[in-house]
Amino acid sequence: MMIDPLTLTLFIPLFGAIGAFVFPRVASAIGLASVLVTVGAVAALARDILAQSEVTIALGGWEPPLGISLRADGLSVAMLAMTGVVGLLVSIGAFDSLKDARQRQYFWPLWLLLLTGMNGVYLSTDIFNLYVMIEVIALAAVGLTVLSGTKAALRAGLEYMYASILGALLFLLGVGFVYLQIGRLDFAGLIAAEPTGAMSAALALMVVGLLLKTALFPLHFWLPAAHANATAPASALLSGLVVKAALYIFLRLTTYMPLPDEILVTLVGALGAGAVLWGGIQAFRAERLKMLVAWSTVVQIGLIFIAFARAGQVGLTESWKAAALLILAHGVAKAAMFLSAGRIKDEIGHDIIRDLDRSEIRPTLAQFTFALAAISLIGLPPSLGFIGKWSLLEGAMAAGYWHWVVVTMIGTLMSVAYFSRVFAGFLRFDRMRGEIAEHKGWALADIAPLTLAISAISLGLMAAPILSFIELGYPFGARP
Amino acid sequence: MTIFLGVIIFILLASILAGLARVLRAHRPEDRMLAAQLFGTASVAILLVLSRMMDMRALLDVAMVFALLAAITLAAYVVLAGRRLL
Amino acid sequence: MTDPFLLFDLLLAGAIIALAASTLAVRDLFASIVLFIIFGLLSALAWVRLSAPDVALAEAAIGTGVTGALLLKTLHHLRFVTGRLALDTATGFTPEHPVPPAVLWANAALCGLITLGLAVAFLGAPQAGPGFDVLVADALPQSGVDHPVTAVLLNFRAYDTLMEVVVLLAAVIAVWQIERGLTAAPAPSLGEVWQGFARLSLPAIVIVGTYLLWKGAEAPGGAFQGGAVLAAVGLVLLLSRLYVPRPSHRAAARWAFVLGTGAFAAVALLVASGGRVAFQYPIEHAKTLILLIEGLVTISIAVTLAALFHGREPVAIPNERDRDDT
Amino acid sequence: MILDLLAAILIASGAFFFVAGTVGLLRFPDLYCRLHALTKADGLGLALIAMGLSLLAGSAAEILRIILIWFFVALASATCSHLIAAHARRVDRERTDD
Amino acid sequence: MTPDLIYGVTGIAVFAIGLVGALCAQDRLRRVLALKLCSVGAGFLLVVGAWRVPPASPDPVPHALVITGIVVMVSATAVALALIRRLQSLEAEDDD
Repeated sequence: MMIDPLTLTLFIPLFGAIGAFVFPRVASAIGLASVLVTVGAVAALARDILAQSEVTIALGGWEPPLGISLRADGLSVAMLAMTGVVGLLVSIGAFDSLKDARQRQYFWPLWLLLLTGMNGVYLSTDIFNLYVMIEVIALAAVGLTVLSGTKAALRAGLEYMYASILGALLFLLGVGFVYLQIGRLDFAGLIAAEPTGAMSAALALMVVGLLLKTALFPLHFWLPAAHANATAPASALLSGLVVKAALYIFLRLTTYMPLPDEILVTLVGALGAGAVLWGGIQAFRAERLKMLVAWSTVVQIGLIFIAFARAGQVGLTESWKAAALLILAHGVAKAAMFLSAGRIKDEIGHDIIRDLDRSEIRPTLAQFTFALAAISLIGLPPSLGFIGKWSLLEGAMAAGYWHWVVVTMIGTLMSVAYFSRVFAGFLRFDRMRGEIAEHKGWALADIAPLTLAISAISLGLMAAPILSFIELGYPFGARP
Repeated sequence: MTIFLGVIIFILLASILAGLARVLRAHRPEDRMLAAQLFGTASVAILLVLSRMMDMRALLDVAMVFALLAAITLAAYVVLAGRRLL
Repeated sequence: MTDPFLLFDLLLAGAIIALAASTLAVRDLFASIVLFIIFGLLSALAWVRLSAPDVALAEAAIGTGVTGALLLKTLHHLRFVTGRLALDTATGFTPEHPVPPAVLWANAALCGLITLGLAVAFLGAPQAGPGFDVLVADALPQSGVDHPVTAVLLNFRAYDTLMEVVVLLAAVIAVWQIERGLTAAPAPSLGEVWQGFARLSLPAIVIVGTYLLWKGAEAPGGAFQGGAVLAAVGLVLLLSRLYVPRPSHRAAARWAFVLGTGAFAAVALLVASGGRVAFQYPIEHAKTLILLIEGLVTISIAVTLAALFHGREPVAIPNERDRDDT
Repeated sequence: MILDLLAAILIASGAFFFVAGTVGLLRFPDLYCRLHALTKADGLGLALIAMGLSLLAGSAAEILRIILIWFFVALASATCSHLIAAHARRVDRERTDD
Repeated sequence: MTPDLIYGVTGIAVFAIGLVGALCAQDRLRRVLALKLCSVGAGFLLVVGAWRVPPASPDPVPHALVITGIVVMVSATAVALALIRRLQSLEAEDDD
C-alpha cells in the first residue's frame, strides 16, 4: 500500500534530517537525496491536486476540531513546489560551495528540519499547529543564520531569535484568545466565528506576531543583518523561503478572519509603502552587496503587503493572486540573487559595492545571474515579478487607488536605481589597469543560481497556467 | 475543615513571600539562595494541603518534583558559583 | 459561605505579578534569575489551583527547573568563563546605549494600553466557554489510554507532539553548532555530604521519573514530565562531574537525540502504510504503541535536555578548524 | 471527629513553625543564624503538616507517598543548607584572606 | 471572583510585563527572561480557558497545548542562551 504524497512531503525531510544528523560523514548525500525525493512527493501531490483540486487528510483518523487535518490546495502546492525547487537548487549550490566540514555537517540537518517546518506550514489547517511549525522554522533558521560563526552573524542571529520568539509568543497568545472565544483551533472554526472583542484581540495579536516574523516595516529591524551575514546558501534559504512561510500564514489567516476595518487594511498597506520607501533608501545607501540584497527583501515584502492591502476588501481575488505571484516570484529571484552574490563574494574576496569595479576578477556568469534576478525583482517583462506587479497595478488602477500605484512606481524606480549601482560595478572596467580575468574557475555552484534566475524570468511566460493552478481548491475565500 | 485549610495555605504563602522580601534585600548572594530553601519546603507543604483540599492525589507527584527541583537548582548554583570570583 | 481559596488565590496572583515585574526590574542578574525561578514555581502553584496538574508538573520540571539551571549556567559563563568579571554583565547593566526614560515610559504606556485592551477582550470572552470536553470524552475509549491529556498529546494531536520533539531536536543541533569549540570552567568538588546526597537521590530521581512516565497512561504525568525529571539526573551527573562527555560519546548522543523523533515518526508512517492515515494507531495496539513511543521519547527528552544544559558538542582537541573562519 | 481535631491541631502548629521560621529569617542578624532558623523550623513545620494530613488521608498508599515526600524534602533541605553554609564559609574565608 | 478571572488577568499582566521587558531590556539575558515571562503569560490564558467550575474536570486539550508550549520554549531558550554564551566569548577574546 502506498503512503499518500501529502504525508510523505512532511516525513521525507524529517527522516532526511535525522539521517543527516546521525551520519555526519554522508550528510550531504543524504540531504540532497531527501530534498530530491521531497520534490518528487510534491510533484505527485501536484498531480493529485490537478485531478481533484484539493486533498485533505485527518491525521490519526481524528476529524477536526479534535484532531488536526492536513489540507493541500492549489496555493499550498504552489508554495510547496516553490520551496522544494528553490530548496533543491540551493542544496545543489550548497553541496558545492560549503567547504568547511563542520558547516556542511550542520547545514544539512538544519536545512532539512527547516524544510519540514515550511512544508508543515503550507499544509496545516490548525492555528496551534502553525505555532509549533513556526517555532521549528525559527530554531532551524537561527541555526542556519549563525552557521558562519562570525561575530556579526551571531549578533544578527540573536536579534533574529528575539524577534522570532516574540512573534511566535504573540501568535500563541492570539491562539489562546481564539480558544477562549470559540473553543476550537481549526480553520473551519475561524471561518464560522462571529467577530467579537476576543476574536479581534486574537487577530490583532496573531497579525502583529506574523508581521514581526515577516519583517514588515517598521518591524524589519532584525532582517537585513541576519540575511546579509549568513553564508550564501543560508541567506538564499532565509530570504527566499523562510520569510514566505509567515507571509503565507498571514494570507491564509486574513482570508479566513478578514480584518474588521477598512482603516486597518489601509494601515497594512501604508506600512508596506513605508517598507518600499525606507527599504529602497537603505538599499541605495548599503555598502555591501549582500546588505543591499537583504534590504531589497524588505522592499519586496512591503510590495507584497501593498497587494494585501488592495485585497483587503472581500471578493478581490485578483489582488490575492497578485500577492501570491509576488511571493513566488520573490522566492525564486531572491534565492538566485543571494546565491550569485555569494559566488561574487567568493570569487572576488569581498562584497563592497564601491570596489566591485576595482577587482581583477570578474565572475561574469555570477554577475549575469545577478542581473537576471534583478530583472525579476525590479519587475521588467517578461519575468514573473513583472506579472505580479502588473496585476497589482491593474487592480489598483481599476479600483482607483492611485496612491498605491504611485508608491509601486516609486518603488520600482528606486529598485532600478539601487541595482544600477551594482551593475555599474559589474560593467566598468576603466578603473583597472591590469589584466582582468573572468573567474577563478567554474563551479557547480554557478549552475544553481543561473537556473533559478532563468526560471524567475521564464515563469513569467507561464503565468496563466500558474494563476489557474493557484486557484484550485478555492484558497481565496469561501467556495462558490 | 476546608476553610481552616484555606487559612493555613494563605499563612504558608504569606510566610514565603515575607521571607522572600527579606532575602532579596540582602547583600550576599548566599542569602538569596535561602529563598530556594524556604520555597522548597513551604511550597511542598502548600501542595500537600492543596491535594487534600482539591481532592487531587496527583498533586503529591507535583510536590515530589518540587522537592527534587529545589535541591538540584541549589546544587547547580553552588557548583556554578563555586569558582572563585575573579 | 465564602470561598476558602479566594484569599489564597488573590495573594498568589498578586505575588506572581510582583515577581514578574521585579524579575525585570532588579539590577542584579543573579537575583533576577532567582526571582524568575520562584515566579515559575508560583505559576505552577497557580496552575494547580486551575486543576492543571500536568501543566504544573511540566512547568515546574522543564519551564522552571531545567530553564533555571540553564540560566544559572549562562550567568556563570558570562561572569567567569570568559576569563574576566565584566562588571556590566555581572550587574546585568549594559551602559552602551542606555534607553532614554521617555522611550521606556512610552513603551510601558503602549504595553499598558495593549494590556487594557487584552483584559477587556478577556473579560468579554465567554467564561468557561465552549471547548473540546465532549469531543475528548467521546473519543477517549478509542485512544488506548485513560488519561485525557496523554490521549490528546499522543493520539488526538500526536502530530503537534511529534513536531514539538522536532523542535527539541532542532534546538540541540543548533546549540551544538553554535557552541563548537567553547571551553568549560572547572568545577569544584562539592564534598562528602553532597556525594552522599547524590548517591541517595539519583536512584530516587530515576524512580520518580520512570514512575511519572508509567503513570502518564491513566493519571497526570507522561513523557515530558518524566523526561524532564530524568534530565535532572543528567544535570546532577554533569554538575558533580560524575559523567564527563567525551568526543567518542558523540555518536551515541546523536542516536539518543533522534531516538524519540525517529521512533515517533516511524510508527506514524508504519501505521500509514497499512491502509490507514498517519498516526492512526490500530485500536487493539494503541496502548502498546503509545507506551513504546512515550518510553523512547522520554529517553530522548532526558538526554536532549541534559545536552542542552551541557551545551557544546564534545570535540576532541580544539584546533584551527574548529575556530571561526572569520 | 477527634481525628479531625488532632489533624487540625497538628497542621496549625505546623503552620505556626513556618511562621516562626520566617520571623527568624526576618530578625536574625547573620546568614548562619538565619539558615539555622529557617531549616529547623520549616523542617519541623513540614513534618507536622505531613503528619496532620496523613491522619486525614484516605488510603495507606497516600500516607506512604506523603511520608516519602517528607523524607525527601528533609534530605534535600539538609543537604542544601549544608551546601549553602559551606559555600558561604568558603566565600567568607576568601574574603578575609584578601 | 472565580479563579479563572483572577488568574486570567494575572496572565495578561504577566504577558504585558514580559512584553515591556522584551522591548526595553538592555541586557541580553534579561531579554530572554522577559520572553519567558511572555510564554508563561500565554500559558496562563490557555489554562484559564480550560478551567471549568469544579467538580467538572477541565478541558484537557489546552493543557496538552501548554505542555507543548513549555517544551518549545525551553528549546528556544536554550538556543538563545547558547548564542549569548558564544557571543560573550567572542567579544571577550576581541577585547583582550
